[in-house]
Amino acid sequence: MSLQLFSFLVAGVVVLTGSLGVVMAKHPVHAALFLIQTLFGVAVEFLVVEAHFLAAIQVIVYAGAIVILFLFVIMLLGVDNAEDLSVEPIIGQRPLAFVGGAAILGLLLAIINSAGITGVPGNVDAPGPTGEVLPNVNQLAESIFTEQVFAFEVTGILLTVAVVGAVVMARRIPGALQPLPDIPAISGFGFGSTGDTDTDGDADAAMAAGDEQGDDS
Amino acid sequence: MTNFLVAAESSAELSFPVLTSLIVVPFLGAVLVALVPKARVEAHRLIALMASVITGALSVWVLLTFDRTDGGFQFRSDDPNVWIESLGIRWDLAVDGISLFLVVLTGFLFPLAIIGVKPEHSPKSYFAWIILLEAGVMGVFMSLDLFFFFVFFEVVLVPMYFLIGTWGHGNRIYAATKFFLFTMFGSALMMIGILAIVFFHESATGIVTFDVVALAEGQNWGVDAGRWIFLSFVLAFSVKVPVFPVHTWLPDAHTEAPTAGSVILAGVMLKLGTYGFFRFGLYLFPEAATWFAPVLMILGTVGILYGAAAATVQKDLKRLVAYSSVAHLGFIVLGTFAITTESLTGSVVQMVNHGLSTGALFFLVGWMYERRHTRQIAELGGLQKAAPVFAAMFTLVMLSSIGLPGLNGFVGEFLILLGAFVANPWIASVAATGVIFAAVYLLWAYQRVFHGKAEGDNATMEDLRPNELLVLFPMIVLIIFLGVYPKPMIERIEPSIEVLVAHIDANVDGWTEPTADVLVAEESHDEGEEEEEEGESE
Amino acid sequence: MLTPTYYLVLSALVFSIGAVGVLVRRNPLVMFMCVELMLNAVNLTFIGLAWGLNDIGGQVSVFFVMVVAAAEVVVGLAIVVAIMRRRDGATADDLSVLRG
Amino acid sequence: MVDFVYLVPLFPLLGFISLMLVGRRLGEPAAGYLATAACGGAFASTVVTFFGIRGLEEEERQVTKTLFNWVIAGDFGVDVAFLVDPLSVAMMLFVTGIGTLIHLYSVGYMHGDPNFSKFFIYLNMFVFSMLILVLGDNLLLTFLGWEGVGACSYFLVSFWFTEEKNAMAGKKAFVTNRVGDWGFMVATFLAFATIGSIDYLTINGTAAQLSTPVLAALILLLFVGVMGKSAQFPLYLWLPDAMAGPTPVSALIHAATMVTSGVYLLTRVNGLIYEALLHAQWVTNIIAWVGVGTAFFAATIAIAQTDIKKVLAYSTVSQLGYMVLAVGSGVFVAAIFHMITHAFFKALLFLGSGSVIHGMDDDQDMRRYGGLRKLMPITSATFIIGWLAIAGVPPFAGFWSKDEILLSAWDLGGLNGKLLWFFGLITALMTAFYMSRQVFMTFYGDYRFGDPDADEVDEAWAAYLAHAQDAKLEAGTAADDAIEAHTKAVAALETAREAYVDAQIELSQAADEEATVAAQKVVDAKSTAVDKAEAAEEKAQAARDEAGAVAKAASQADADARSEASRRVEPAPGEQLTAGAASEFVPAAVKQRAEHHPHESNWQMTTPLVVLAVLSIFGGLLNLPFTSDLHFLEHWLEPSIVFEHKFAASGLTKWILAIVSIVAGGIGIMGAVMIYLKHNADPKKIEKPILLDAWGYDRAVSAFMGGPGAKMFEGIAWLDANIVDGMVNGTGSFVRGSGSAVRRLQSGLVRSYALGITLGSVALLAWFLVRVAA
Repeated sequence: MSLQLFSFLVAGVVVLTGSLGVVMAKHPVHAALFLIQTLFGVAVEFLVVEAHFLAAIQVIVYAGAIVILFLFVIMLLGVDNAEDLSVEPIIGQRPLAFVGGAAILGLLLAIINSAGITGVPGNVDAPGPTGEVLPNVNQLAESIFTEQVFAFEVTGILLTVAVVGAVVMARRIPGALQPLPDIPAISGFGFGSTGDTDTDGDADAAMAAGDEQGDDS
Repeated sequence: MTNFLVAAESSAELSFPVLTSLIVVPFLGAVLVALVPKARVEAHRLIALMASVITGALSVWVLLTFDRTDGGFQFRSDDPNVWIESLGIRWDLAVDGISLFLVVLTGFLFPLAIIGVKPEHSPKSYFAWIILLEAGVMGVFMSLDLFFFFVFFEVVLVPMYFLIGTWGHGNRIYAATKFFLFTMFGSALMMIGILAIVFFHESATGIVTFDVVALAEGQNWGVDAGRWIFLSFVLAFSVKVPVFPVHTWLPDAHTEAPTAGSVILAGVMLKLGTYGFFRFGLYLFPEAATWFAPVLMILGTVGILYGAAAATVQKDLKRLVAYSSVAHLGFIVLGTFAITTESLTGSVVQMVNHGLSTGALFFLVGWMYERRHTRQIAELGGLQKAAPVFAAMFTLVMLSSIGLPGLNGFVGEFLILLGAFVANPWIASVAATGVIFAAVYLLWAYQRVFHGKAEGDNATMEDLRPNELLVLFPMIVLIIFLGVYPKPMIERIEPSIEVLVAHIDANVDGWTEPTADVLVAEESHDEGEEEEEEGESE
Repeated sequence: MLTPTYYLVLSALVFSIGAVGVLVRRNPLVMFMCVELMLNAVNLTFIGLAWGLNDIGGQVSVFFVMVVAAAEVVVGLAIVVAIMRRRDGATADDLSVLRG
Repeated sequence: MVDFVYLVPLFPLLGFISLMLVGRRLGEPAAGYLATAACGGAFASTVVTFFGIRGLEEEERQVTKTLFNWVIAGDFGVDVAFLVDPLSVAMMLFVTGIGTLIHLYSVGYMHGDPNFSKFFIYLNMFVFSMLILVLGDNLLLTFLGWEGVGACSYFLVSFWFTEEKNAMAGKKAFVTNRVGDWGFMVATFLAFATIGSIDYLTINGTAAQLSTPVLAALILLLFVGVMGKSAQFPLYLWLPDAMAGPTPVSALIHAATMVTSGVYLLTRVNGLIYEALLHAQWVTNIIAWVGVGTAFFAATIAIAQTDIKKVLAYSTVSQLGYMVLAVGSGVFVAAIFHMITHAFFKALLFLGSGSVIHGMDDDQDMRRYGGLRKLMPITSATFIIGWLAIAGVPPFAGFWSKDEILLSAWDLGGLNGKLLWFFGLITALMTAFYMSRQVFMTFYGDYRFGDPDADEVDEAWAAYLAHAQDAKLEAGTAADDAIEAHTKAVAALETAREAYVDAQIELSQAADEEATVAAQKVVDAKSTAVDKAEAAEEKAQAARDEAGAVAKAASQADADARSEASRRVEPAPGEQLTAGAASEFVPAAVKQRAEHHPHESNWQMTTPLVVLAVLSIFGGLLNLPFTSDLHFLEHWLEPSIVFEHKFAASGLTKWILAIVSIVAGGIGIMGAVMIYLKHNADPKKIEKPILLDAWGYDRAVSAFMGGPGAKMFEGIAWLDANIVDGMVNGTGSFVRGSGSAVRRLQSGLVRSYALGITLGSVALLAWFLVRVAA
């Protein structure tokens, strides 16, 4: 067992336990912490195949920025109350979710099995145009700023737009806040419903309420 | 005697793209109307009128320079502008005897529709839509490229949808939606048909083209495939015509449409379907057309009788005229699929004539509605006393619609029935009873509306105004002229019909045009002569 | 010997766990986290194959995925904030205004 | 000179156009004279053309004059071309000639009409169309004229359109004719399909080459057209109703010219009919029997009509039946001969009736006429000439032509021919009868316009009885009141007497003087009261007796009136019908009529009457049967008619038949004399209500069209709105319905959607896998 494989397996266990933790943690804060674990694990996996730059980005952007953002939101809104995972309001959702997840897993594995990756694993630090072997970061940079430069520019725009959008969305609207319309009933994906059955009347009322709200804002 | 209409110059020498202008001028007019600020009310109408009059003048110029001895496509650019090279889509316009008069009719009716009726509100968008519609209609009649044909065929829906939906009466939204959905439904299948024949052609010749002429000459599809694709085209056109039983959008659309909308709908837009039967039915699918001809002849005949019967009991005058359109268009369908030179010529003649007479009828009914604010026959009566000129005009147009010899309506109807009789005497004999019903429903309506004693508002109805007379006058002149002397029209149509029939003859095995027996008179009659038995001719 | 297949299997596992998480959890924030899990799973695939096929393109893709993920989180969280401000403690199931 | 034929239709056309442009400004009577001049010009041109044709060799007397190509498409080609031959010239002569006379007449007749000029627009247009019909060298051009005259007939019948009845009649005429036009059109198609041409010369020339079914179909389809235009059973319905139009119209269009165009058409295609006579006689038999049947049928109806124009209308139908019979017998000359003489005398009769109607304040009911001979001398004299002509009295025009038709029917031979002849003869008898009836009712007898007719007398009696009954009831009530009043008075007297007796008893028991005096006063007072009451009672009794007497008298008067009414007998024939005791109660209209003074018409109206009367007398000279040299018309028409008819019947038979028909006419006239002049029998025995109702046929057809026919149309409209459109709307609601069913899936739950996505991707992945594995 090479060091490479060993590192992969260790990090893999970290990733898997972390992701299971995200899914199973009742408390969102815990879930966020598990997410950090996972992301670190993934960063390690990146390192294993010598994607140094991406590993760094992974830690900085994901663990450093995104998860912190999650935690900020949790704190800011005080939505840190635990979720009761033993209850499932939508009938049939959970079993079907497991079936679907398992099916996806099985099918992906089957595809992986049948696909047969034929490339030569190795160092992506391939020789550059001048024949010298360039570091990973240089290669990445060259690709991004030459072939993919248009996409890169677009991502820049995307981020700007996203920031503006986020500001607009999260901006506090003057005046009293209107509560969201109360939706009394929840019905599943055609598998029956909980609570009282939804009727058109309710839906219309809800729509009407939504309209009013829109007018006010 | 007809030399004054002889082409002044050969179409090949044309340097000015006149056909393109026929589409571009109204289109630019529409854009211009849209750009002029809303406040300048009179400008919209003026611009629309100018654009349509220029278009009309250009179409008349096309008519005058048209070479009446040539049955092929004229004014066609030798090197059509390629639009999308890889798909073989080209801006390829031309007219022949079949489309010529429809183009002229379009150019003729639109200015009248713009002069004749003012919209009740929002004139700006109204005029913009109307002349945009003209551009679309012109495009349909002149495109030889299936792609552009289809685009124009769909484009015309939008202005008409808004004209009915915005400026219509009563139940206008329902009518507009019905109109739109019906026609969309039909043309959706046609699009598949178009793609199918293009692919068939491509797999046989390796050339991707939407050129109708190339496709029609190639006939690169099997018999069965051709029949199925023909059906998809026929469905699209049948809805547009409309052929029984997909006609029900028509009474609603006609009734609820504003007057100009009804005039254009009846005068021009219904012809998109019948024109389609010619160009994209008979010409493109000769085999399938001859194979389905009996069914379509029967449907046409059913349309004639059914439309007449339904018209008889209508209580709404405009709806009655709308149903009469169903009957008249039934004649055209019958003539188209009888596939004899006479009936095909008659069908084209009838297209033009129906546009004139029913267009005029819709004008009159519309003006009546403007004055009396009702179309209910029961609420009208005795109008002849108050409005004698109105009544006289109505009478003349009505008689043309009934098919009185000497007026234009008769010529087409007669040729259609004559040709159809040669092809199938029984169907033609049944269809000919339509002339009885036409008299029944129109005269009865006339009696209830114009005869009798006038009461209330009917007694004081205003007679025709000068501008209305101005609109009617050219129509009336044509109604009489084309009835008395239809030769200038027929002699331009016929060469193209002969080309079409020859095309069908060449492409369908075992089909020849049904023709009449010709007996020659003997010099003198001899009483004792043996009777010469002529074979059973029917 | 480490092969790209290992990466693919790990990716498949994480992806499935994330998918189940999205389906099962009701807290919108946690759902978001599960979506992040799935994205990371995809990133693992990219990285593994970039290595396996010796092509830098896979890494470039990961880079873009991260950018998009960041943008998505920013906007998504803004939406969650906007919703939560109007209704405290709402779960994903409470938000069914778009019901037909 | 033949080229003058172009002028013939041109004159009325110019008249039509100029009247249309300036007619209203010309006004009355200039517009009328302009129209008359236009028609007269056409007549003059026709005369010139006539001499032109006469100047040609007999073989060359069929000239085709082409104006321009009309409709040409494919193998079909037809010109606007005139066929000038003896037949068309003969027809044109009387169309324009009689037309001119009737134009002149109309100037007088339409005097004062607000639409005076419009009338002449239509009239000129009619003449133009009629000439096109006559001159057309092919079926289609004839059809143009055919429809043109139909349209003019429509305009003119509904000329006074404010009356619902007139409008209805105009429409009926047009629509019924359209049924016939269907036959005409299909015949044209058939001619083209089997002959390749629709001009008459070709059709007649190739008739021998046609197969029998085609020949039969061609003739019978044309005959359907003829049934419409020439008002043959079963399409004759429109003609009697068409009398709603102004009378000159009835004379010109519905008697002399337009209605004969069917017969003209059949004569035009005589080559076909001749062929049918030779090889398919059943076809001509159908024509002959329809003709004679119509003649007979219409004559029975004419017997009972009370409207002066209706009699003439049914008479026209009947006479047209004769002409059709002649055609069906193959004797075209007789048909044309009768057409011409009929045009003379029927136009005369119609114009005469118009003159009468004009003089009688637009009243058309013959029962109110009588004794007009002295009041309208010219009208009655000319009318009587017309009557003698139509009744078949020699030597008037009608006798010769009718006799020839009867002879031709007889000449067909066999039982068939004899039966045709017999029915024709009976019809002749009836014709003589009903025409005599009309003449006697109108011009003979007493002047009774101011007298009430039977209905009005009934009305008067009803009013009289009602009045008597009212009087009786009133008197009865008054008597009852008087009795009651008397009873009350008696009661009051009783009370007063009792009070007096009481007062006397009081007096007798009075204790002291003072009381006695007081009681005495009371007694006195009571005594006065009794006296008063007695007086009142007496008065009341007198009143009661009087009221009783009045009531009795009123009751008696009522009873008298009733018995009078019950004893009211129909006046003996010829005796003046009077209201008798009820004469005070006749309707006001009668009085109005009584104040009206019938007058002879103006010169514009009487001149045509005189001219036509002369023609009716001498019209027979056209074709006298005595020697071949006198067959002017026959010789004239020879070039137009395919073969020469030689009567098989011997000279003796001819004479016998002629005498028989004279006798039949005489019987008819004598019958009418007995009934309507001498009043030897009750006319009611002959004028059956069912005859007045035209055997109920018209009503049955109307009922059918208004009932099941309308129902069928309604049904189709219902079908359209509900089934056909219903399917369309059904498709719409199906889409909407399924949409709202599917809508439930759209729960709005993010996680449900996510599950959907998951399951979808599972399916996709599975599909990939299968594809890869396969």
